[in-house]
Amino acid sequence: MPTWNNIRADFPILHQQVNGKPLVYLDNGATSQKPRAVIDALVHYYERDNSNVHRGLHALSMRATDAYEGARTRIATFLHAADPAEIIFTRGTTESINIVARSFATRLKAGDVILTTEMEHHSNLVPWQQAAKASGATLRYVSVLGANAEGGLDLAALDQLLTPQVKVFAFTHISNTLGTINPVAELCRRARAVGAITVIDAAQSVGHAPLDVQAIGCDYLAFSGHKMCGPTGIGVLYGRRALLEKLAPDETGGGMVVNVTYEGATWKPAPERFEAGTPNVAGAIGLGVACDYLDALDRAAIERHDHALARLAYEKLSTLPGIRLLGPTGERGGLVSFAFPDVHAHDVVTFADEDGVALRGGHHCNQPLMRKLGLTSTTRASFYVYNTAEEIDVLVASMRRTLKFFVG
Amino acid sequence: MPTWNNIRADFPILHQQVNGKPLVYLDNGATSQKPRAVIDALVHYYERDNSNVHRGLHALSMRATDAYEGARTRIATFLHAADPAEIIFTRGTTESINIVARSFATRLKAGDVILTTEMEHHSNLVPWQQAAKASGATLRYVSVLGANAEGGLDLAALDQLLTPQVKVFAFTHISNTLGTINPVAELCRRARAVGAITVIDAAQSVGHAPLDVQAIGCDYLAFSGHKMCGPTGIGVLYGRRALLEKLAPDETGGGMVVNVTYEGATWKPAPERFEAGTPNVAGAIGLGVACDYLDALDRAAIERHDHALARLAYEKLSTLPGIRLLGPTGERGGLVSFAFPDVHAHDVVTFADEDGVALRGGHHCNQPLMRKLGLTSTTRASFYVYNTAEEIDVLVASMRRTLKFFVG
Amino acid sequence: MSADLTELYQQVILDHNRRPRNRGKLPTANRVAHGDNPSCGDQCSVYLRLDGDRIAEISFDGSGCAISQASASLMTTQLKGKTSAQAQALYDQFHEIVTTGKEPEEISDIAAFAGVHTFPARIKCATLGWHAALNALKGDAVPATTESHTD
Amino acid sequence: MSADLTELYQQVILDHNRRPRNRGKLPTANRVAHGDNPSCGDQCSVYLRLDGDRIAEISFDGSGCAISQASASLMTTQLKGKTSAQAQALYDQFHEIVTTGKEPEEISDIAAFAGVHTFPARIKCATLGWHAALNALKGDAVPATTESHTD
Ligand SMILES: Cc1ncc(COP(=O)(O)O)c(C=O)c1O
Ligand SMILES: Cc1ncc(COP(=O)(O)O)c(C=O)c1O
Repeated sequence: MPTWNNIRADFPILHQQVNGKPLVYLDNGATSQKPRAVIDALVHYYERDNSNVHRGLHALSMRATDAYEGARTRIATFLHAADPAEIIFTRGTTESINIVARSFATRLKAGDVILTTEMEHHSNLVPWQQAAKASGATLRYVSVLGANAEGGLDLAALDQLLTPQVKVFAFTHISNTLGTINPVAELCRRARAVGAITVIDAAQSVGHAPLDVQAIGCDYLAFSGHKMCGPTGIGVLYGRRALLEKLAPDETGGGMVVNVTYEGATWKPAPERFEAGTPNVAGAIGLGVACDYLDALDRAAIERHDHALARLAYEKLSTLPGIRLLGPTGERGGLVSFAFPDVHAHDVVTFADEDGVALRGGHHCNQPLMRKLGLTSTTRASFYVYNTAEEIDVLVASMRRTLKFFVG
Repeated sequence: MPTWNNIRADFPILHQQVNGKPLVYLDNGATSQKPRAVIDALVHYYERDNSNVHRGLHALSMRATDAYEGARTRIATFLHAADPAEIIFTRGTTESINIVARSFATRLKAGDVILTTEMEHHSNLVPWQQAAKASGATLRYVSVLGANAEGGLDLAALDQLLTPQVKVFAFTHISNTLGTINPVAELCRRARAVGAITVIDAAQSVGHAPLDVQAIGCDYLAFSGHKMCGPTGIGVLYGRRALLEKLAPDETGGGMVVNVTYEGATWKPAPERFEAGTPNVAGAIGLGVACDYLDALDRAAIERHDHALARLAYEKLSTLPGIRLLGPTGERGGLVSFAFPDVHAHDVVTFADEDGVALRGGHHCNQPLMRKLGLTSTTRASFYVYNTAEEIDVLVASMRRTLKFFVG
Repeated sequence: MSADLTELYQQVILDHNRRPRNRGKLPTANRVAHGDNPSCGDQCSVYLRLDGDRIAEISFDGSGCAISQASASLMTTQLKGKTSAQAQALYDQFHEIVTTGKEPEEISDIAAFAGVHTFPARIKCATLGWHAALNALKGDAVPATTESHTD
Repeated sequence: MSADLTELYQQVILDHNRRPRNRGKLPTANRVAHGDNPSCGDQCSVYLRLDGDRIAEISFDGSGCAISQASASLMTTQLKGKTSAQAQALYDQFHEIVTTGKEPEEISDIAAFAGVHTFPARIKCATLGWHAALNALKGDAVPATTESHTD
């Protein structure tokens, strides 16, 4: 397992006690913590350069614009995008997906098919249900295989589902509930063969492993800064330039127009066309610095680290009586999701909190999948760069104590 | 003019030189600077409490949720809203208005009228043009009177315009280009008389004067945090509860649903229904602290301060040869917008920047009004709590130098 | 185990959680209401046979944490035989207990829930079944939720 | 006044700004193109009478800062009589000057724009008229803008 010298020193929040115990933060799937460098970048921006972007000619405005556009370029490099203009700043994954889904809502018609999967987060599911409802298109799902969803997506059924009627195929890169890593490049290739546009929910993957949108071959990709060491309130919609050029704007207002009269308006090209109003300037700059931070750690090493912790946690947890572990039995993303027959996830999380361990319990914004698996909730431990093998021992001990209390 | 002891010490950014001169920041209409307390709140959040909100039971998550919801309550108090559930967090004014305009786009029909004014910022204009286009409704404008728009809105014509066909009346509280303060309570009263919903663009007023949404009697009110000492990427849509309860959600995804199946979803009540996905938690908390900061200064005193500076600037600038000053000749919001016949605003701004003075030059996202006034751009100086009478002297001296260079 | 946690998971609660009373559908029910806590996924249905204004029989069904399940179970034992007004009064008492931790003057099993008040995020778990029951009494078809913003 | 600002607002530029050459519509034009800088509001229309591949006459109209107006004015004096290929070559030279500040080997009035390179936000002002002219030469109906993201 790769480790980095003294990495925990980079994250001020980790050095605190919760309920008298050292904080063991294992809720990274919900949001990650922020390194000093990112916090400092925000402070520096507000203390030195803060100004509105794009429309200013004075010194601060030029500095702010350069920093904001620099962040865009940095993120394009981070994703191996062909062009910074393919990076649209949004509030996060959810908004990014809504922008794309809304654009399809006005373009699809009855007979068209939206394809997604049974393992999507509500944020990559409900917007498509709404687009289907608004347009009359049909929403179809790729099944998830196995009683514990250990089989992943039913790729064998994909050829049948991927008919020429499929106009858009939206799927997650890494499941936030199961840890499943989907073969995104293959899914894109097969979708492209029938002319379907691909939309990847990369909320759990960007920042956890190297990622190359051109190698993957996706059309759109959405993610959130807050899950990858960046600030809250900033995220990205990546879109292939050729598509963005044809796409109508979503929100309208200042900064995205060329010419406005009392009768109508014309639009700037991407990315400005999709960024109406004052953007989250500090957030974008912070996200750029988060990219620097993660690249300095080396994303391939982060991937090995997270996967190794997940494997270790999976092994150690599987020794607990009655535990039901979800998702792949082999290679998995940096999280483990599990349930006990006699103890509800919220009681587990409350007990863990007493031990300083931050876990998430619930449906993980994935209610239909839970229902399919015959569950109402699971407990999830999700890992990131600052987590250690010792913390997994604390987690497992806490689970034992909880089981002892409730089950005896 | 009210002043506060040592207020400039609260704003770290002010203590720098630009082009070898002390920074004179007069671009507050575009964005305000941030007091130490707001910056510290962000740092504190990321160093101690950062977590995802609403779905967590561990200590950090509870702290983050409490702080986030506490900010909502704080802002409700700041606006004198009846209920914290009337406060929806958005990215800013532009997004807030888009949410409302989009909801009308699906509800209006041919024959309905959207009323707005000739002095709106593109962000309160283009979304309504789009809503009109999508629904077949007609967009009408209340005229602005006077060759220099000194006459404000043509209130005499309002009775004729406010027919029962008017379903929504959207107007700005304070014009970002003219400094005009519109009689918002009166406009709301007259709109209500014909059953029209009112939408106030309060980007330039919240944070500059006391404001009471119940006394004003508006239905919706939109503003941005970054213009009132708050962080970037956070803003508010205030909506009357009775309206929000009937309003369909805008974006969909995690956090705003009650029950999701593979077939469809049901929604939470407001405000959650309108906050899909992880919100800008740190931003909201920072905005709450900005409210504290402004209330500690006393918003009535801020109003007096800003207005006094604007009056002073108006008087001193009016002595410059050939200057054309826009907007009211009497009481005005804290900004002055002007043009010279022979020097373009961008040249003015470039020269001012050399003197350390940050101004905005251009159409101020108000192209149609500029055109109506026979202008393509103006130079704008806009004031806030940390500006001083001495800075206005620096401004005027800089203008004199510029005129001398270009006009002789 | 900390005092707070011991207070939260009292013996009465653990007992009701392990061996819930009046669990399952009520075939003779003439009123039913459903409650949801969307964020946790807790669910609770309450079935009533109302005899005039009196709860002749009551049962619940659902899933959720120990607090929500035990609370629903205990509630059924408390509400059986009560009128709407008495049920509302009992709920008011229960709500007072879980939000303030103040135990009632008369000895009652519902006092076991006093420990909830130090865990504000769990109040909505404790009140879910009660909300559903009150809704059923009102004949309210809308699913109850203890997550409305102002709760 | 700082050296940078003196460099930016050279005498040639001030002169073209005050007394623009070839300003106004060209009645005999057979090509026209319009350029916009949406953020500043700068506008420039360029009118050409093309004679075969050669610019027989040229004029501009518009509004904007001293840099954009002077640049458009100077451009008209430079492009008159040139072929498309020569116009493109001149623009390439001009672009080099405003982005790098490197003055060309031959003496030319366009060297006056070298000072622009220290004011990157003004490069789009300096090139607006040129973009419109090249678009007019191409017969491109789409309004030119020097604000496309990658410019
Ligand atoms: C009057 C007015 N309305 C709307 C806006 C748009 O605000 P934002 O860019 O923060 O969305 C502004 C500021 O630019 C404004 O001054
Ligand atoms: C797989 C997945 N998709 C989408 C989201 C939504 O991201 P956000 O809430 O930042 O918009 C999340 C995180 O909650 C996620 O894990």
